[in-house]
Amino acid sequence: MNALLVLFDLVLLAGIVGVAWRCLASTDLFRAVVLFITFGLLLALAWVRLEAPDIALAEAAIGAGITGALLLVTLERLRSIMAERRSGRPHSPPPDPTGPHALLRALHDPLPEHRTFLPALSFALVVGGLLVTALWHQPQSVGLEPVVDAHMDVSGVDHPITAVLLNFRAYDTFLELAIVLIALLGAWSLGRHDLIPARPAPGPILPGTLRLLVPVAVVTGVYVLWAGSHAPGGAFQAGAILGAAGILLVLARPRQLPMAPAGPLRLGISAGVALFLLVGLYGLAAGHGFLGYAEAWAYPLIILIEVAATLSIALTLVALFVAGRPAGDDT
Amino acid sequence: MSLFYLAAALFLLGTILLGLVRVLRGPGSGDRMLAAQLFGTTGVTILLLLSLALEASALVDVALVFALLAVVAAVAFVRQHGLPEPPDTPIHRQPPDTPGPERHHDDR
Amino acid sequence: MIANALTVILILAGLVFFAAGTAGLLRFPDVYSRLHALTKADNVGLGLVILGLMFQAGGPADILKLLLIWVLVLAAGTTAAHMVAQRTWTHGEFESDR
Amino acid sequence: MDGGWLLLAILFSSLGPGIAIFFLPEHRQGLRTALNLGGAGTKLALVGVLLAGVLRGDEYHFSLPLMPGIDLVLAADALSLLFASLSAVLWFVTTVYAIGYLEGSPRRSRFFGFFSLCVSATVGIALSGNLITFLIFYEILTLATWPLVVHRGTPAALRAGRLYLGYTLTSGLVLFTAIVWLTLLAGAEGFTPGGYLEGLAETHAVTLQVLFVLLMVGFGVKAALVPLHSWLPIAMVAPAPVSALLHAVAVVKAGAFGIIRVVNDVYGAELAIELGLTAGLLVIAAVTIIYGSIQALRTDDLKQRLAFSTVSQVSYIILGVALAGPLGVIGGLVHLVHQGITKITLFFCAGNFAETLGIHRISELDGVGRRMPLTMLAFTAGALGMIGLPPLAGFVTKWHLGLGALEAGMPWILGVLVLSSLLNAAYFLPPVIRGWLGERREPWHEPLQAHAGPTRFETHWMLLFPVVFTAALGLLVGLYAGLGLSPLGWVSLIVQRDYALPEFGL
Repeated sequence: MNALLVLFDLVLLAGIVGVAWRCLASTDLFRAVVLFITFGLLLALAWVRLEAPDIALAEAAIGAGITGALLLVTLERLRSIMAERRSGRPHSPPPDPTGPHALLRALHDPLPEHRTFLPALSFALVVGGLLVTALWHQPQSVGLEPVVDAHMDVSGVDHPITAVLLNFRAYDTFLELAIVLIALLGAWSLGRHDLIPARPAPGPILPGTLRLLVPVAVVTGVYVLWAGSHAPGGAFQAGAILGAAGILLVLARPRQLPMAPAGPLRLGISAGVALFLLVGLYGLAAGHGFLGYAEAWAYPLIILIEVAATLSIALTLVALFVAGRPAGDDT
Repeated sequence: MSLFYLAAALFLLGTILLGLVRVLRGPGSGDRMLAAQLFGTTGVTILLLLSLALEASALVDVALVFALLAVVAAVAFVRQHGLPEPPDTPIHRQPPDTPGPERHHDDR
Repeated sequence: MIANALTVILILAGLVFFAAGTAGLLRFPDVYSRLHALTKADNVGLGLVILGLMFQAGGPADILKLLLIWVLVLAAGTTAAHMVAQRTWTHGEFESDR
Repeated sequence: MDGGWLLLAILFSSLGPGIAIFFLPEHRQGLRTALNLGGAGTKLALVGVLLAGVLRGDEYHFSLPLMPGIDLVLAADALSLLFASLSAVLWFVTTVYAIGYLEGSPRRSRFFGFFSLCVSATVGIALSGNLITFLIFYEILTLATWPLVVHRGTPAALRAGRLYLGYTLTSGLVLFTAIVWLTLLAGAEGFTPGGYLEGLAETHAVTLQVLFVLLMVGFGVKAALVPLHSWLPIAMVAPAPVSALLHAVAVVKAGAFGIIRVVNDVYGAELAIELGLTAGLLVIAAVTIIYGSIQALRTDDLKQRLAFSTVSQVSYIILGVALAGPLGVIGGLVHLVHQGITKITLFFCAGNFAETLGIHRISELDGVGRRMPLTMLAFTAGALGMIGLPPLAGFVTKWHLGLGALEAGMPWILGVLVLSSLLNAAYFLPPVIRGWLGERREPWHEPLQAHAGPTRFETHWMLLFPVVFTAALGLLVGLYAGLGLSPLGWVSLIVQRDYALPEFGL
């Protein structure tokens, strides 16, 4: 049995390394994106083999689904910029070197191949060496499993992953949510977008499928969110699924995309982080320490935070896809 | 029994790696996207087989999410291809030849 | 015992279709024919595998969930195939993007 | 918990209005001014109450469990009162000045929101009871001042902001590592006069030295010690009230205050001398004093000159603390207040000149005395105070620093003080001389009157009143230094309680 498992792992490993190598080495950007989507799939399988269904779920939702769509959209924009540069008509003023697009320009004209090869290789070797030595001297510790299990009763949920994510190490999840928010603020700082014109899809197939898929996606999202307390699932995965449903709607766009009201949109996007902070400060004031929950209140608070986090992650992913801050007040 | 499921999963993994050839060689981007679509489906099947081989029922949820999201990339590819972006997003300038948003000749 | 046997047979049949799908993807000359190979693999191949797995499923909930997965994959497959085909038909082959 | 609520009230007296102002629409000018001045007034009153309490010797303590074993502690001792009262008084004055200065400019709700956040962080720093709380408020200060530096949004402002963040965030990281390391070693102790690290001296001498260096780098950026100071002159791009607040009250003083806390209340003077830490600090402070003055000589831009002067003046405080003797520490601490008051006067004058007559360079200062006599008078008082003419504030500081140097047996410090006073004179007197004796033939260019109409006084009253008030305060602080409640009196109280020496002659 485990001989076959080892074979399966080896093939999977070969696939991952092969796809990654081809993805990086391919000059054609589109092929790289497709390879990246496949890489996300294989990585999800790898997580499954590592007995981490939660991360496999997240990888499936974000890695294979949404990132593929985001990359494809970015590719489109990149292609039109390249086209405009090739057409050689600089109808925009010479960019301010420290302006927001400097990074984009730098991306377009990477250092010539031979000059970056040696530093990159040496850097990889050094980091690789450090990792190996670190792992080599790793004391044979039994890991945190027993510690977590010992405190499961206090955590308010009975799925160890969620207990760690939202109770014992709530601080990390809080920072992750903040990072997602900052990523969106970064995208918004690059520019504004006006009304996106309606583009009804020809033929009944796409609207019909969406009528089936979107409700199922919403129900699955809520299910994954609810299952998070006793089975693999949780806020991030649920947020990603709801975000995917949103992105599908943005893509199909039967009617003109309504201009999101700036106020409520910003509130929704920062809901996750804000609520987490409020619960944290309440814990601080109530004497349990920052982000500490009273034992009786642990479960309801965790559910509350998860719902808010799902809402903000879904909104953030759709906003990232639409890219460009709402045209509201521009202070 | 789980031996058999594992063998089937391995076989499907082999088909994915084979399919990569189409991704690498495929002349048009459409072909590549199709291959990605096939990999999505095969991925779902592998997950289902593994859920039985490793007795982890959670994997069915993962497969469900996979099935849901497989379509996002494909739709994004077809709908986004050559779509002019909203006019004033600074990263993208309106291609000079298209007069502007009222250009509705694309019926994709 | 029969359930196991049935599962094995159905899964094997499913695998055959997957193999056919991949072979078609590699061998067929143009997009449309590859589309046919691809969609066969997911709706019939996956269908048979899921049918096989239903025999092993615990309760009705699992069976329904498997069915749901199959329906979703069907929807995804048909939509993708249809749109790619329609776009190729109206706009000609996707230019190989440099 | 006794009296803790007063500390919280002080903190929230600027935090509350600040957050409220964020949500105020731009046109609600009246409400915004009311909130601003209300907040500043209540803070001033509460700090007065606290001042009376601490004078009577009451205990003020407030703590919340941040993490198991580490508490968020607010405590008020004599030293924290010094910094808190300085920032309360100067915040009130700077608010009035900022309201006048930003008349009619866009995005004032955002400005005043961050302005109040910045001051509550400063007061938080003043009142913090242990290093962890200090660090939290220290980092909040960094993030709250960045939007003020880049308020105008011009490319130059953005570049200055980037440089400012670069310096302060890296120093924050260094500080964070040092404090965590120290907490692991010695536990999250509160600030205790005389320090709480004696027990570790024998076993961890080298570690403590490394930690001290890290802490000095962490605080040195904000205290503008030489190799880490270059963000300060470039941050002069900010509007005048921000430069005034940044350099006289908030950022620079926070760094200096941090160093004072570390040397006196974490390591303790004896341990610092024993480990040879004060010697290094002395050298850096001396180098900064001379370097700052020389750089100030070389720039013609008025605000740049004031910025470099701040770089050198703050090092007086660090020089005093590094002398580690009672007299030296008195000189350093008292300069914290004197430099604050004098430097804010000079920045307000610079702001008035820029706002009313569009003057930015010293060469354009000819004959300003006739056009704006009160502002020029204030500038002269501030300049002479900085140089250290006997009756004024600067002299009190330098006199005590000199005594401290002799007491610590380092006569070369006297040389540094004399040289820097000469350099101060060299870069402060030319603007004064130009102002009063220079000839101005062509008529003045009047940007303020262009958009605000003629003003009864020489400039908008909200710009003039703060200048006159702080100049007068600078004079009083110097003349009446002997009083019990003057900064000098209060600092002697601090040192007496810390060093527990018998009453020595003033």
